[in-house]
Amino acid sequence: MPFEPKEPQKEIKYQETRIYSDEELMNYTEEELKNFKIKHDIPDLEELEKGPWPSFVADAKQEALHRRKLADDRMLIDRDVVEDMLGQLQVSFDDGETHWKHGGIVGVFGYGGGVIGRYSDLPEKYPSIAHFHTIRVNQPASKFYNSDFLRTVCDMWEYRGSGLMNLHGSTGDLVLLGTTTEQLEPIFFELTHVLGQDIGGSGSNLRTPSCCIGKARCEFACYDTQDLCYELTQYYQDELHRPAFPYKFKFKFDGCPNGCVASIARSDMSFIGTWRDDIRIDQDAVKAYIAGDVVPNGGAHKGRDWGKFDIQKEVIDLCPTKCMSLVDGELVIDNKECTRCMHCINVMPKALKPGKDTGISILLGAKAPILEGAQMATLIVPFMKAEPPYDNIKEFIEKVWEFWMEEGKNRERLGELMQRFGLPKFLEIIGLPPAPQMVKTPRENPYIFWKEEDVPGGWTRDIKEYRARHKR
Amino acid sequence: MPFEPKEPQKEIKYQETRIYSDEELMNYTEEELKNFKIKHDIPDLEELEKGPWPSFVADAKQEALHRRKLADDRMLIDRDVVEDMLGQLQVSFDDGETHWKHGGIVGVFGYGGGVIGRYSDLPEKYPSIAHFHTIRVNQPASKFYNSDFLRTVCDMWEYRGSGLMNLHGSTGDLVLLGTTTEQLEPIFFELTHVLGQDIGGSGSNLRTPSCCIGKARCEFACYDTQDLCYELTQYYQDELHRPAFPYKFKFKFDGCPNGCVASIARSDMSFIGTWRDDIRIDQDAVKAYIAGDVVPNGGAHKGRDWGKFDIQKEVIDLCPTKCMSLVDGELVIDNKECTRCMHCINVMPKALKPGKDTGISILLGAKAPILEGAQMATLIVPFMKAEPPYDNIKEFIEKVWEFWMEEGKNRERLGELMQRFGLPKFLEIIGLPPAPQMVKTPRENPYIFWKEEDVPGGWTRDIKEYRARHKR
Amino acid sequence: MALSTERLGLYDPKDPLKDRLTDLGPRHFWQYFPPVIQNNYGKWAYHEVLEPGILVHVSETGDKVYTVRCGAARFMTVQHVREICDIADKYCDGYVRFTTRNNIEFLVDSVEKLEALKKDLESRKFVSGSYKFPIGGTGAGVTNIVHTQGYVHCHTPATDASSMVKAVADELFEYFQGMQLPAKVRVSMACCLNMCGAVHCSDIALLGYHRKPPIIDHEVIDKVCEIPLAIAACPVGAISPDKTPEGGKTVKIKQDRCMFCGNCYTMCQALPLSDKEGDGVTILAGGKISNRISQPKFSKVVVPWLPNNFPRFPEVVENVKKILEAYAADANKYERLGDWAERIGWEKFFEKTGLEFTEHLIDDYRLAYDTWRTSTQFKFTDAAWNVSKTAGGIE
Amino acid sequence: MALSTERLGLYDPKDPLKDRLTDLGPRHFWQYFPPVIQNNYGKWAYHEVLEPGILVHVSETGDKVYTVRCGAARFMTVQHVREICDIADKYCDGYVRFTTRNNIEFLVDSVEKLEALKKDLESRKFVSGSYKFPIGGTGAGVTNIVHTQGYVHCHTPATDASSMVKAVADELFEYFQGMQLPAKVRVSMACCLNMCGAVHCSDIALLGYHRKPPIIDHEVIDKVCEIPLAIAACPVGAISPDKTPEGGKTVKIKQDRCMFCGNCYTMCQALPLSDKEGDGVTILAGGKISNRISQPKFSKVVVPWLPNNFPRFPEVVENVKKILEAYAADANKYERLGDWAERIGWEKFFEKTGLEFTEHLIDDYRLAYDTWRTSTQFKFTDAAWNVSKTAGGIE
Repeated sequence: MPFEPKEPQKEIKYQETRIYSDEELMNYTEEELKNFKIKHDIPDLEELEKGPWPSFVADAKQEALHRRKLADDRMLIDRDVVEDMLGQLQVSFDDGETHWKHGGIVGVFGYGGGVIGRYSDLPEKYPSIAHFHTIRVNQPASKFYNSDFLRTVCDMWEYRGSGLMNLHGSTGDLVLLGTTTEQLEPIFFELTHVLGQDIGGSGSNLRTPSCCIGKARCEFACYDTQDLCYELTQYYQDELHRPAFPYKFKFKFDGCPNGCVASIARSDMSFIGTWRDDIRIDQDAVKAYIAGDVVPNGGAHKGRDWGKFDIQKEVIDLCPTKCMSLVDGELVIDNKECTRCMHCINVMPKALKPGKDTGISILLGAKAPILEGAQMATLIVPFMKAEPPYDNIKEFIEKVWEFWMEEGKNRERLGELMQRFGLPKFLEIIGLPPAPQMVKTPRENPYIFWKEEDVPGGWTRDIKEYRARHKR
Repeated sequence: MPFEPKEPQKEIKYQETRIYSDEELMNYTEEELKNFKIKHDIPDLEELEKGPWPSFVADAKQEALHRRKLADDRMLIDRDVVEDMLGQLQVSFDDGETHWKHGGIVGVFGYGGGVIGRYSDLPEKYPSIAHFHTIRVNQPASKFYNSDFLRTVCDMWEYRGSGLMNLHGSTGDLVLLGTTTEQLEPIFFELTHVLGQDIGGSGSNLRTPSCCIGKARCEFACYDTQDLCYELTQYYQDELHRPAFPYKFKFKFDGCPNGCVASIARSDMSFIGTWRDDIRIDQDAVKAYIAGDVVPNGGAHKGRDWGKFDIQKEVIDLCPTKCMSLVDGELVIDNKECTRCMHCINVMPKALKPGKDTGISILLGAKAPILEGAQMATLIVPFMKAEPPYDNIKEFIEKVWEFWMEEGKNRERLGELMQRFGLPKFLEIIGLPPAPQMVKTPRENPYIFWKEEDVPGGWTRDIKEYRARHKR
Repeated sequence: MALSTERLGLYDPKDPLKDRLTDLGPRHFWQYFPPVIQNNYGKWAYHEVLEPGILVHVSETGDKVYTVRCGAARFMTVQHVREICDIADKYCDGYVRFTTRNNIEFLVDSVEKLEALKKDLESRKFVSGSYKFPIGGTGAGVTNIVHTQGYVHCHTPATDASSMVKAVADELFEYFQGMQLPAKVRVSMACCLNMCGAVHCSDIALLGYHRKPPIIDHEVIDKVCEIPLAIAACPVGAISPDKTPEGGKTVKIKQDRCMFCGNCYTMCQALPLSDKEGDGVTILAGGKISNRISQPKFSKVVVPWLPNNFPRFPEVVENVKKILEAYAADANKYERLGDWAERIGWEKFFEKTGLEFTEHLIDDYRLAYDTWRTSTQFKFTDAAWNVSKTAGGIE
Repeated sequence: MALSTERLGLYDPKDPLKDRLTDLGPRHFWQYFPPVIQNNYGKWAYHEVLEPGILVHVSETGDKVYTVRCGAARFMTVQHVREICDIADKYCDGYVRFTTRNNIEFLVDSVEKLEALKKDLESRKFVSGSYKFPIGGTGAGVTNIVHTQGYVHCHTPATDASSMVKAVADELFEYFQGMQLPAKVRVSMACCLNMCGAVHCSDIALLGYHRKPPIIDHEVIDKVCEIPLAIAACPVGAISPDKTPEGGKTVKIKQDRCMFCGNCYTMCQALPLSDKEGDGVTILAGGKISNRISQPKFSKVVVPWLPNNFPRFPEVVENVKKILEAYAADANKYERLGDWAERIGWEKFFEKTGLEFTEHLIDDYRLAYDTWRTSTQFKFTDAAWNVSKTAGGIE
């Protein structure tokens, strides 16, 4: 069922948008490239051109040569940016220290994020990268593109920037690496007007959400990860572009507990697909696996001979809750004991499917080590239906944000705030009852912080009354 | 092989030591006891005389009646102590609060522990228990007695105390509950002179060590728990009687990892028997278990029909490291993968025995919740031979004490000090190299506190040198 | 030499050091081992629990020793001990021993003596009808409930020990005299957080618990306590110096920081915190000391508070039975209570026992984060639907 | 509409708000789904990895989509992206996508196109000989190494990312193009503790690490930083206010409290801490994100520090291979690296990998106690004999 975009999507045809002619694009020969030496001495980097893995140095030298042979007026920032970047990288190896330094605040008008300032601390030696800022371009959900879009970005970025990119940044954005302060606004206008495309988040705001491939090409997905990701990214554009939070806040959308977009490890609010009815079983397909007609785990272990598929050893015995059994050739699952770990489904995708009555679990508080230590997201909402327009999800988000914005200290992530307040207090504030699903085990220490109103007679007591019963 | 006591043991014959005649001992009839009412109204306590479990109230009333019928000069403390104790207990139920209160410091000359002060906070209502102190009597290792010893203690304790005892106290002592300050020294002299017996520890000193039944009557014991317990109790009498520690320190001696004296949960230094060679297997006995000729686990599960013994399901599959297998009817154990958890040995005591090359593991730092939270002892010395005179063990003890006495704050247990310093620092100070056996997992956070001397170039650096490479 | 009967016995107050014997330590254990034990010390080959409370140990030499284990209240009068001695003299050449969990053990070296001893013990009852020496406490059952002093003899308890243990042991008596549980169930009881009975690693632990901050006895605090010691006693720094209206030294307490651990009262008698309405019983479960199959683990709080309903503690008994019966019905052979709860998942523990999971059970002390569930591995129970509905997840 | 070529394009600096379009958000995903995806959205039935890097997904409708996954350096120039577009146009109607771990995926809907696409991709190499689009990264192998900017574009790194990843990926290339491991091995790399690449839950994690406290640039600190912010930045309170000789505002640092996390430098550029000799690489292992079989878990530090030996990091490569090869030789099918280490015991992990267990690996940060081994369940290894001998346990 097709989904509708917020606004009609501007059609992009590279033939209409392009800057460079075909000749300009292919302005060097293989031979030239083979003998091409950049203006700086980069012995260590040249060592990295060898080896089977795609060499980022070899790739950079292509662009360096390409810029060398473009006419002056065919690039608005310094021709030598790539060569200077490589030169500075070599010096970094020699010094064993980076040569990028803090920058001032850069950005586009009306936005507090999306552009990261970068300045070289060797501007004299590498003038072209004295200013070498990063622009984060909010990627389409699950990073599907077409060549019209990408070729247009390339022409724009070679013309107005270094031609260097990251596909993709850690949080999911398409990253444009290195342009001058002057070109920030023009690039923003090209992105919004020509590409109908906005920039991502950075700083104390909602960062660019990202999702797994979901129902686009995965049989395990329990909800429309792309649609929820797109909807929340659009609905919270203000929170994304205008930092008003104590610190960064990340959404990530995993279609199932396999967690291919790592939401449980990398997002303050982690959405993970789940189901509340029974795993669907195709008994014939199960028999096919047992008989060896279908390769287990989609052939992911083909590289080694593990012997004949053994459903007992490989599936039933590995089930963490031992809720599966073979009863005269039929696979039986005691679903109320199943914790939806995905193993059996992963091993026999042709035979087993998640249930139909699906939704999401919401976990809170993941973050990397800085500052108090790494955290993984904690299970808070066991099950929530996930259907457009997702009002129940938005309501929950806003309740959590309200608390975090109220109580969060400067640069205090949600997970750290939850630790500072304690899980019981946090639940009370966002109005949720406690459930054993939220903990691995109940507390092991007996230090319970009772509230005065919960203790009959309260805490105001008179010593005389006590002494009447107990002599000193 | 018989062990030798420190000094020759004074022979105790009740016929020589006794105070009370047979008539005095049996000075009431069942009938009298049945109709006996103590002088206080104790309805709740009388409710506790019913029910199958031995009623401490019924027992107390026996002693109360016995004291009622003893002549005045046949008890040096108040006749009514037991009745007053019961009366006060009833009032405690009514008030929902204890009626014992803090006491001043009590003890015997030259000792700083072994006697605990106890005072009633209703001295007018229950004068006999205004002073009702406790004396801890250091029990013989593994609590074997004979009637000569016990009858002598009873006569002494009924004559000079309340006649109420605990067999035994939480740390292991034989506890005498309730006597007056005046009788403390006389009792100490009776104990030492007549019974050749010392009192235990209390306060900031070495507390009374205790051990499991060991080789006296257990086929699993890996070392002489009684002998080590006795040796260290004697060797450290000064530390036991004269508090010089930051807080209490407890030894407990478990003969094997089953831990029947709970050393891993209740002692600052926990000694647990282990072995470093192979588990001894009697294959015929194994077959006997498989055939059902021998009841598994010594019949400990007889109360329920668990079906025929299944060595695969009950032993091999439950081995935590899966290092056991049945190879054409013979039980095979891959001992280098065995963690000596005792399960297989517990289930087939006739067939499996710990190795012969035995010793102890030493774990440090267990304690109850107060103050920082409960701790269990941490594995520090994987294997130590345990043979008289145990010099290697004493040396290790004194290294740990030296550190704890040096660095421990007031009332800071060893386990809390280990947490405050951190395990790496603690190991360094007591001169032990780290080993993975000491941790469940290596650290998950990357926050390593490097030492300056371990980092080439040290930590004194010049900003000018840095700025020479990196422009501001 | 006879016990003295003079008022001060052998002690001469005028010369306290005279004839003073010190540093004797305990009597040597070997002398109290019956011959069958001395002869087979270190030679025992295997054992068998013949029936609840009756063990036989067989030595490599072929010798056998039969042990009859009896329950005991731990609190004993000299009359009860004398009766034990009568039995020991009659059947065991005067020898008797006590176990770590305060059971009594009589050892005999023949089946004849064993039968006679058993018949004798079963006949002995207090006039009120309760057994004096109930035989049991072995194997996969509930043995003696280790406990502390309580109101009988302690100044800092939040409940009474002897009465609670009597009440619970009466109700679990069938489990003391049976071996029908999946594995042994260690029940322990401590009357406050000092936990002299170290209940923090028991299958089922009963714990006295205060719920009100201390009352400050301003009038005498500076006389009976070292104020800095009282201040330093608080693990959460809730106590700080203060002045009385008359200018005397005292302390003030941030009540909402207090977690009622009672350490301040242990250090200073002018800070009493016991209270009829506030004090009560916390139940923990799932702890384990042995290294058998799984590593030792702490008990977990599963019932935050129950009233001190003296003398029979009906609510405590009811909840202990709920836990025990759910465990007995569902755990595998050899599976301890804590391992069972972890295998089925604590959400299922609360579902099967019918205990309510309240916010008090969620850790908010020092190492709290490690107890949070950072996984989607959970089983749906009513508790999960309840929180999902409140969050707007389902209708 | 064409991309503009004027210097400031459509932007009018004199009227910045004119024609400004904001809050557009990303382009809608649906338009970039190739037809075979649009037609089968939500209908996929199952998949199979035909060979390393080649997937087929089969829909309920019977449609099939073949996916060719190629490794990528994440760092790409417009030339490389244009070449990707050429391939996409030639075989995939212009469609292409990227995975979460920065692999490139070309989707075709027929076996013919698949074969042609494969042959084409295999032929494309940089002039230096390295593959442009190596096919692989699926199933039980090592897929693309997620990594961060490093010296290429970051101001707080303790190492370089692109070079380390190139070096390690070259050495592990057989595992990228093979599926012979017991389970997938996620390798990730981050150039400092900020861990933009979230390596804290990877099978093998490579982490840039400082080992020297910051140098204080007294001269400018008060001009370029908010001193209170710098002070508050330190998680262990090692930074406190100070005065310069001239009376200016600055800070002082308790060096032995510092754990080199670099957060102060992130907040204040006058506190640089990078250093040629001090900085290096920490290796962690055993982390996991998925909930499959076991719950997600953090990576554990297994090698405290290795030198920044640019550009090929031989020591890092050597240690990564030790871990990977020990795992490959010993783990069960489906068993992730962390589960394998837990099953055999971390003492056996260090024995089998030959890595040295140093004191740095023992946690001494906030939740340290929970990592201590409170059990006698351990396996004897040389490390155990070493500490036993030192303690006087054995000769």
